[in-house]
Amino acid sequence: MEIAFYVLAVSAILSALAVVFAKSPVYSVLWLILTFFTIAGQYVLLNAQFLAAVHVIVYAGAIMVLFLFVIMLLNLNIATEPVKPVYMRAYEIVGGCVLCLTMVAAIHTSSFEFTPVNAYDNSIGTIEKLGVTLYNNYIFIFEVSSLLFLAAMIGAVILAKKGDI
Amino acid sequence: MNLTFAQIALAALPFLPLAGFAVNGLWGRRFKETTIGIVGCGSILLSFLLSVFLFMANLSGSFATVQVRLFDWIPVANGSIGFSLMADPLSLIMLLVITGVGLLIHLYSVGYMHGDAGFARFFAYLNLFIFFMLLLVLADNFLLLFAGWEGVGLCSFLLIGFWFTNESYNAAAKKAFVMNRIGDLGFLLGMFLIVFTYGSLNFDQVFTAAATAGGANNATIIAITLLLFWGACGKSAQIPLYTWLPDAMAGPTPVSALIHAATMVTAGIYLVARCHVLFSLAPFTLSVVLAVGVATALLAATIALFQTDIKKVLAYSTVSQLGYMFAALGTGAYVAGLFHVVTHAFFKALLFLGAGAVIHALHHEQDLRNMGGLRTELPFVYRIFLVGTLAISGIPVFSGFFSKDEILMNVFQHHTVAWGLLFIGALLTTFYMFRLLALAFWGEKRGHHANYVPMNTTMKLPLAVLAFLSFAGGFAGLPEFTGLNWLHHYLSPVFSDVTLHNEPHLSIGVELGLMAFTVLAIAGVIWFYASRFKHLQTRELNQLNGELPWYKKLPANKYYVDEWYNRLLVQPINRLSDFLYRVADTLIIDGLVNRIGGMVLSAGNRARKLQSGDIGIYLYVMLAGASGLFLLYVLLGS
Amino acid sequence: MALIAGLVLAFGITLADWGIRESYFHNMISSDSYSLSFSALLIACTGVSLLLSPMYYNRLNLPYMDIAAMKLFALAGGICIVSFVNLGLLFIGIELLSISSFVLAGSDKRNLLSNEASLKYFITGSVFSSFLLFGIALVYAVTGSFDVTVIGAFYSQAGGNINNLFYVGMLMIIIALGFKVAAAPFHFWAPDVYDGSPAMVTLFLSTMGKIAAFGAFLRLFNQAFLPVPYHIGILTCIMAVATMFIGNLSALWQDSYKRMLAYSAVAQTGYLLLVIPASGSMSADVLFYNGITYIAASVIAFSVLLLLNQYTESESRSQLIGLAKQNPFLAFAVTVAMLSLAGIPPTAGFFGKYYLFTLAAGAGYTPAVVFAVISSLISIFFYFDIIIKMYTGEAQEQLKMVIPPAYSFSIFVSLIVLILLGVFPGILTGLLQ
Amino acid sequence: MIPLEHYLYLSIILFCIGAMGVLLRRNMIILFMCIELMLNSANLLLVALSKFHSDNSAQIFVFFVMLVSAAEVSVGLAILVMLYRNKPSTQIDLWKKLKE
Amino acid sequence: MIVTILIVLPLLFGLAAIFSNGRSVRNAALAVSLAEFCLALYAAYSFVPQAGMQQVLNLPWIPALGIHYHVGVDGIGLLLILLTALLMPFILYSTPDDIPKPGAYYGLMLVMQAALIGVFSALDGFLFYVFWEMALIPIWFLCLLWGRGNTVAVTLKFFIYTLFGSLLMLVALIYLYLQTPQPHSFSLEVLYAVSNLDANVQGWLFWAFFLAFAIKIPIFPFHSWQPDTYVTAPTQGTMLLSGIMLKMGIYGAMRWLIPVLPMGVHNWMPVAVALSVAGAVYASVIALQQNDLKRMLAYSSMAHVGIIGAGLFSLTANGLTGVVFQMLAHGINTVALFYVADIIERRNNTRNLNLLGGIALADPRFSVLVFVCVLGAVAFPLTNGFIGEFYLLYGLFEYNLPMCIAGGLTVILGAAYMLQFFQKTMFGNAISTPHKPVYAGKSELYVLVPLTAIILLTGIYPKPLLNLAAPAIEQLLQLAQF
Repeated sequence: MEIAFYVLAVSAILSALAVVFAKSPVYSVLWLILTFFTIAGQYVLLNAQFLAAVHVIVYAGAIMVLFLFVIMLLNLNIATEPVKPVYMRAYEIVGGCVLCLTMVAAIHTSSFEFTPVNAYDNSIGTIEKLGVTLYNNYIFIFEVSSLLFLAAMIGAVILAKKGDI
Repeated sequence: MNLTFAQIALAALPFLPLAGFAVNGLWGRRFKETTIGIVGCGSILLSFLLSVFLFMANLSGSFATVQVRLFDWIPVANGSIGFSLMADPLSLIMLLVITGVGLLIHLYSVGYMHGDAGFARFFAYLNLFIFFMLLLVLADNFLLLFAGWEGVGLCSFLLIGFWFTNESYNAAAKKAFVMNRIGDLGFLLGMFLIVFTYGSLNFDQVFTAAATAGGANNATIIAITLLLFWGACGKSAQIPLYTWLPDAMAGPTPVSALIHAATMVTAGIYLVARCHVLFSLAPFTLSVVLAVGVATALLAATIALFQTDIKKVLAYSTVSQLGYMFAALGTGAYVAGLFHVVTHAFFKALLFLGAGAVIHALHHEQDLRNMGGLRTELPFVYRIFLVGTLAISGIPVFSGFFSKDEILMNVFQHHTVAWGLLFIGALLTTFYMFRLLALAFWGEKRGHHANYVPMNTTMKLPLAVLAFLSFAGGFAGLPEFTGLNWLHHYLSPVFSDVTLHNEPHLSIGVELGLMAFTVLAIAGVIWFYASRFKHLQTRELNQLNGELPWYKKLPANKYYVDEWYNRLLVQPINRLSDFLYRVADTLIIDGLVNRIGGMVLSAGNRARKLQSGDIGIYLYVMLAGASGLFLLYVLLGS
Repeated sequence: MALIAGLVLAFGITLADWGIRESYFHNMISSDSYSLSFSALLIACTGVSLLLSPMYYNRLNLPYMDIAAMKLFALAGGICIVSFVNLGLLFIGIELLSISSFVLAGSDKRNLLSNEASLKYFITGSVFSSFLLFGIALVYAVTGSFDVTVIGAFYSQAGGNINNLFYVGMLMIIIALGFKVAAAPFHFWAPDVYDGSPAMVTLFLSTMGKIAAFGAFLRLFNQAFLPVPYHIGILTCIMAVATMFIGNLSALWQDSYKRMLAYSAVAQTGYLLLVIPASGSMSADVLFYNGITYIAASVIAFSVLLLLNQYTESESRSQLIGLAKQNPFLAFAVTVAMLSLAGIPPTAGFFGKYYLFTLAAGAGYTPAVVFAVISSLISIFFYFDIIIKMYTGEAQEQLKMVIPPAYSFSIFVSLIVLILLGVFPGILTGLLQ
Repeated sequence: MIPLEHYLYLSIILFCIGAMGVLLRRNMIILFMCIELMLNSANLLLVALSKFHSDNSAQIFVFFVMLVSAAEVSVGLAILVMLYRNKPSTQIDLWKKLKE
Repeated sequence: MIVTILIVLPLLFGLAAIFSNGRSVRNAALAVSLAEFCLALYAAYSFVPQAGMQQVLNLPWIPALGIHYHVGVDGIGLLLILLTALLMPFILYSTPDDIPKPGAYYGLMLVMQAALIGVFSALDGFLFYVFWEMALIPIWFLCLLWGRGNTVAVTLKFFIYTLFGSLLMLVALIYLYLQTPQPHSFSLEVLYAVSNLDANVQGWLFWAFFLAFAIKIPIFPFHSWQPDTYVTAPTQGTMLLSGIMLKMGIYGAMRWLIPVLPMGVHNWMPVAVALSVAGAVYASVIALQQNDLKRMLAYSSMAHVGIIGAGLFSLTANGLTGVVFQMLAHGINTVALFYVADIIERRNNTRNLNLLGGIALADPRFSVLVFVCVLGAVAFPLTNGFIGEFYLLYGLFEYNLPMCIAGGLTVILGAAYMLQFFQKTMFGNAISTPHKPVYAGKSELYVLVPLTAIILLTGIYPKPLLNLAAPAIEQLLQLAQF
C-alpha cells in the first residue's frame, strides 16, 4: 500500500514541476492532466472512490478541455516566453522555496497527536453516504454554488462576448 | 462714615490735578490758552491751599497723621491692600514742596509755552504728573507708592518726548522710561520680599513687624533695603542708572525744572526716608547708600565742569546734589537729607527757570559758547540767577549754606573721608556754578542774538518768589546748636524711633570751626575764579573748540559711560534679537517643523513608487509577505 | 426600478426579523443581530450603487442591466459570508463575491485600464483563495468540523495547549482575508483595481466588498477564535499599522482624485483592521459604526467623482478647484465627508475613530493606537487639500452642473448619516452587544 | 496506514510548486494552471483529513472546491479572451499601465 | 441651564448664518453676541463663588460608553466665558463691512464662540475634547478664506500642528478613561479620583497633555506656527486666536492637567516653568527688532503668555490668581492692540514700522487710546496688566528667584518694544499719509473706548473678578497636592 502512495506522490510532484517548467502551453496542459490522474489515484488510496471519478471527469475532462480549447482558439501554442533575466527567475525560485520552507517549519513545530472525531469506517467515500450528507447538511451551500455557477456564466458572457455591450 | 474735614481734604487732594488733567486733556484743544492756563494752575493752586490747610492743622496738633481708605485694591497674602492715602509730617513737607514749586512752575510755563501747538497737552501732562507725585507721596502702602512711582516715570516719558516730531527727543524719552523701569524691577522684587517676609505691604504693619523682628543686618533686611535703594537709584539718577537725566533735558525747561530738579528725582530720597525703619536696621545698606551718594556727587560735579549746554550743567549739578542728599541719608541724618531736598527744590527750580528765561530770550539757544554778557541785557534774570548760584554754592545766609552744611556736619561726624570728598565736591559745585554764571552773564557778548524776547509777568513772578525762597528757605532749619532747628523738631515724631544716631553731638566749637572753614574755602574759590574768569574763559573756549588736554577729555565726554552702556547692553541685545529671530526662530525651530513636513511628503513620494504596476512583482511581494508572516509567527509563537 | 423595489423589500425583510436568533439549514447560516445588521448595511450599499448607476452608464452607453445582475450576485455572496456558520459557506460566499467582483472590475471592456484591473484582481484573488482553502483545511484538521460554533467551543475548551496547526490554519485564514480586505502586505491589488475599474464599480467594491470582507473576518474571529492569542494579535496589529501608513503616505502625492480615494480606502482599512486583534464584546459595535461612516463618506466622495466624470475625462484633483462657488451644497457635503474620513469631531468619523481607539487601547494595543493617531495626522494633508481646493481658487466654468435627483438624494442621506451619527453617536452604540 | 504528515507535506509541496509556477511563468494560461494546481493540493489535504477523521463532510467540501475552481477557470479564460482581443498576447508583463 | 443656552444659541444661529448670506447677517450676529454677553453677565451676577460648580447640567450623551453631556461652571470657567462673551461683540463689530461672503464669516465666528464657551464649561473629558477640536475648524476656515498672504500653507501647518497635540491628548484621555473603575466614565470627578497611576506613567500622560496645551498656548519650543498664523490671518481671526483661543490651552492645563496628574505635574514642574520663562524672554528679545507690526504683536503676546505659563506651573496661590487675571487682561489688551494694528494697516496699507509715523499729529484722540492700550500691555500700575503681572511675578518669586528675575526682564523688555512701537507709529512727523486721515472714526471708537475703559477699570478695581476666581483656585491647589 505504502509503495503506491509514494509512487503516486513522487509522480505528482514531478509532473507538477514539469507543468511549471514546460516550454509550450500544450505540453504543460498534458503534464497537468497527468498530475490530476496521480491525485485521483491518491483519492482512490484514501478510499474516496467516487471523488476520484468525479475529480478525473471534472478536472481532466472539463477544465483541461477548456484550456486546450482556448489555446487552440487563440493559437497560443507558440512558446513566446520572453526570457527573463536570470536573477529575476532565481529570485522567484528562491521565493517559492522560502515560502515552502517557512510553511513546513511552522507546521513542523506542531505535534500531530490530535484525535479523530468519530470512529473509523472506511465506507465514507461511497456515493450513498456522500449523497446523504450532501443533500442534508450541505444543501444550502449546494444552492449557493448553483448561484455561483450562474454568476460565472453571466460573467464569462459579459467579458468574452464580442460586440460593443 | 464720620470723615473729618481733614480726611475729605486728604482724599480730594490728589484728584484735583487729575480733574485738571481730564479737563485739559479732553477739551483742551477747544479752549484758548488762557483758560487752559487757568484750569491747569487753578487745580494746582487748590491742591496747594489744601496742603497748606493740612499743614496748618497738623502744626496746630489737631492730628498727628490722617488716613483715609477709598476702596480696597488688591487682596495680597491674608490682608488686602487698599487704595488708601495717609499724610504725616514727612509727606506734608514733601506735599508743600511739590504743590508749591509745582504751582510756581505752572505759572511760569504759561508764559514760557505761549504759542506752542501742544499747549493744552503740556498742561494736561503736567497736571497728570502732579497727580502721580501726590499719589506717591500720600500712599500708605508700598503698592500705591509703586503705582505713583511708575506714574511719574510715565509722565516724565511723555514730557521729555513732548516735542515728539524730533527723533532724538523720542529716543531720550524711551531711554528715561526704560532705565526707570530697570530701577522699578528692583523695587518690585523688594516689595515681593517684603510681602514674603512680613505678609503685608502697608507701611505701618511692615514697619512694626520689622521693628519687633529686630536683628540688624540679617540677610532679608539687607536684601530688601538694597532692592529698594536700587529702585531709588533708578528714579533719583544715582551712579549706575543716572545717564537718563542729562538726556532728559530734551524736554521743555519747565519740565526739567519741575520733574528733573524739584520733585520726581527726590522720590527716591522720600522712599528711603519713608522706610527709614528698615534702612536703620541694615547699616550695611546705609554704608552703600553713603558710598553711592558720595561717588555720584563727585562724578557728576567733575562732569558738570566741562559741559557747554546750560541745561546739561544744571542736570549734572542736580545729580551731584542728589548724591549729597543720599550721602546724608547714608549717615542716618534723614532730616538733613530732607532739608536739603527742600532747599534744593527752591534754588534748583530757580536756576532752571532762570536758564529757561535765558533760553526763552535767546530764541531757544542753549549753547553757552554763543552766550555771554547778558548781565546788562537781562538784568532781572541775572539778579535771580546770581541768588540761585550763591544759594547752591553754600554762601552763608542763603538756604544752600544751611542744608549743605548740616549734611557736611553729619557726614563729618560719621565718616571723615566721605566728608573730605563731599567738601571737594562742594568746591567743585561752586566752581562750575560760577563758570556757568560767567560764561552766560559776564564777559563780552558772543553769538549773534539781537532782539531778546521780553518776559511777561507770569514768568517774572515765580522767579521772584523762588529767589526769595532760596534766600529765606534756609532759616527753616538753623544749625543744631542754635536750638532753633524747626524742621528737626517738626519731623522728630516721624523719625522718633531712629535711635542709631544720638551719639554725643560734636562740640559747638568744632561745628563752628568746620562751618567757618568751608565758608572760607568757598569764598576763596569764588574770589579766585572772579578775578581771572576772563583768562580762564578764553583758554577754555579755545580748548573746547580745539583739542582738550588728556585730563580734561575724560570728564568732558562724561567718562564715556553712555558709550559703554551702549556697547555692553544695548547693541548686544539688538544683535541677539536679530540672531534669535533669523537663526533660532526661522531656521532652527520653524525649519525643524517644515523639515518634518517635507520628510513626510518625500516618504509619501517613495511609498507611491512602491506600487510598480507589474503583476509579477505584486505576487512576489505578497507571497514574500505571507512567508514573512509565517516567519514572524514561528519566532513569536514558540 | 424593479431592482430598487426588490432591494427595498429585502431591506425590509432583514429588518423585520430583527429579534429572532436561530440558524437555518443545519446551522449553515444564522440570523443573529450581527448578520442581520451587516446584511442590511450591504443591501443599502448595493441599493445606492444601483440607484446611481443608470445615469452613470447612460453616458458610457453601456447596458447596465447585466452589471446590475453581477452586483446582486456579489450582494448574495456578501450576505452569505456575513451570516455564515459553516466554513464551507464562508469559502463559497467569498468565491461568489470575488468572481462577481472580477467581472465587475473588467466590465468596461473597451477601457484597457479596466481590463488590466480585472486581470490583476483575478490572478491575485485566486492565488489567495487557495490560501483560504488551505487554512480551512488545517483548522478542520485540528477541530474535525467546519462549524464555527463547534470550532469555537473546541478552541476555548482546549485553552492554551491547542495543537500548533490550529494557529497556522488561523494565520493562513488571516492572510487570505487580509488579502480580501487589502491589508498591508497584500494590498497591492487594491489601488490598481480601484483606480482601473470604472468609478461606479470602485464605489461598489470599496464599500460593499470591503465591509462584507470585514464582516466575515470579524464574525469568524468573534465566533471561532475568540480569545485571540497575543502573538497573532500583534501580527494583525503590525499589518494594520503598515496598511495605515502605506495607504496614507502614498495618497499624499496623488494627482488623480480617484487614485487618491483608492489609497484613502486602503488607509481606512488599516484603521478598521485594528478591530480584529481586539475582537470581543464591543468589536462588532465598533466595526458596524465605522462601517456606516466609511460607507457614507465614500458615497459622497465618489458621487462627486461620478458627477465630474460627466463633464471631463481627467480625474485630477484640480478639477475640484472653486467647486464651492458653483454649488455650495455639494462642496459642503464633500467637506463633511473629508472631515469625517480625517476624523475631525463634529463628524461621525471622529467618534468612529475614537470608539476604535478605545477598543484597541482596552485590548492592550496602545502603541498601535499611537501609530494610528500619527497616520491620521498624515491623512490630514490630502483630505484638507481637497477642501482647500474647493474653497479657494476661481471656479472653472464647466463645474456649473445640475445634480440629478438620484445623486442629490444619496448625498443628502449620507450627509444626514455623517452629521447625525457625529452629534448623537448614542443611537448606534450598544446595538450589537 | 500512511501517517497524516506525509499527506500534509505532499500537499504543501504541491502548493509551493503551484505558487512558484505562478511567480515564474509570464504566460497567463500556465498561470491559471498553476492556480488550479494550488487548489488541488488543498483538495488532496482535505480528502486525507476526511479519511483520517472518517467524516465525509470534507469530501463534500472537495466537491464544492472543484465546482469553484471550474467557475474560476471559466471567468479566468473569459478575462483572457477579453485581454487577448485588446492586446494580442497572453503575457502579463504588457499590462503595466496602472502604477504608482 | 444658562451655560447650555450660551453654547446652543450661537451654534444654531451660526449654522443658520453660514448658509444664508443676506446683507443683514452682520447686525443679526451682533445682536446674538450682545444677547450672549447679557446672558453671561446674568450668570456672573447669580454666581456664588464659594459654591463650587454651578449651572451644572448632566445629560447622558453616549450611555453605552459612559459619556455624558456634563456642563458646569466654576470661578475660573465663568471668568473665561465672560471674557469670550465680552470680546465677541467687539470682534464682530470691528470687522470691515466690505468683507466677501459675510454670511459664512459671521456664521463661523458664532460657531467659534459656541465651541469656545463649550471648552470653558465642559466637565466631561470627551465633551471637552470634542469642543476643543470643534474650535479648530472655524478658525481654520476663517484664516484660510479671509486671510492674506499664502494662507494655504500657513493655516494647514497651524491646523496640523495643533491637531498633533490634541490627538496625543486624545490618546492620553482614552488611557485615563480605561483606568477609571469598571463602568468607565469621562466625568471630571471620576478622572480626578484615578489614583493608581505610578510616576512614570503619570510622566508620559503629563507630556501628552502638556504638549497639546503647550502647542496651543504656545510655550517656547512649540510656537513656530504662531507668528506666521497671526500675520496671515485676518485681524479678527488673530483677535480670536490670541484673545480667546490661547486661553483654551491655559484653561485646559488648569482644569485637566494639574488636578488629574498631580505627581506628573510635580515631577515635571521645573521643566515646564523653565520652558515658559525661556519662551517669554526669547519672544520679548525678538520682538525688539521686529519691524512688521503684527509679527511684533504676535511675539509680544507670546512673551506675556510665557509668563502666564510660568505662573501656572509654579502652582502657588498667587501664581494661579495671576494666571486667571492675566488671562482676562491679556485677552482684552491683545484684542485692542491687534485692532489698532488693523486700523493703522488699513489707513496706511503698510505694516512696516519704519514707514509709519505721525499718527499722533493726524489723530491725537486715537493716539491717546492706543497709549492706554500700550500701558495695559506694558503692565503699568492702574491698568489690568499690572495686577496680573504683579501676581504672576510674585507667584514666580515664591517658586524660585532666578525665574522671577527672568520674568522681570521681560517686563523691562516689554516696556522697550511696546514704547518703540508706540513711538514709531505715533510720533515722528507724518511720512506716508498725504491727506490727514481720520484714524479713529465713530465705528472704531465704539470698540476702542470701551476696551480702554475696561483696561483702566479692571486695573483700578479688580476685586470683584478676583473674588470670583479665589475659591476655584483654592480648590485647584488642594487637588494639585498629591
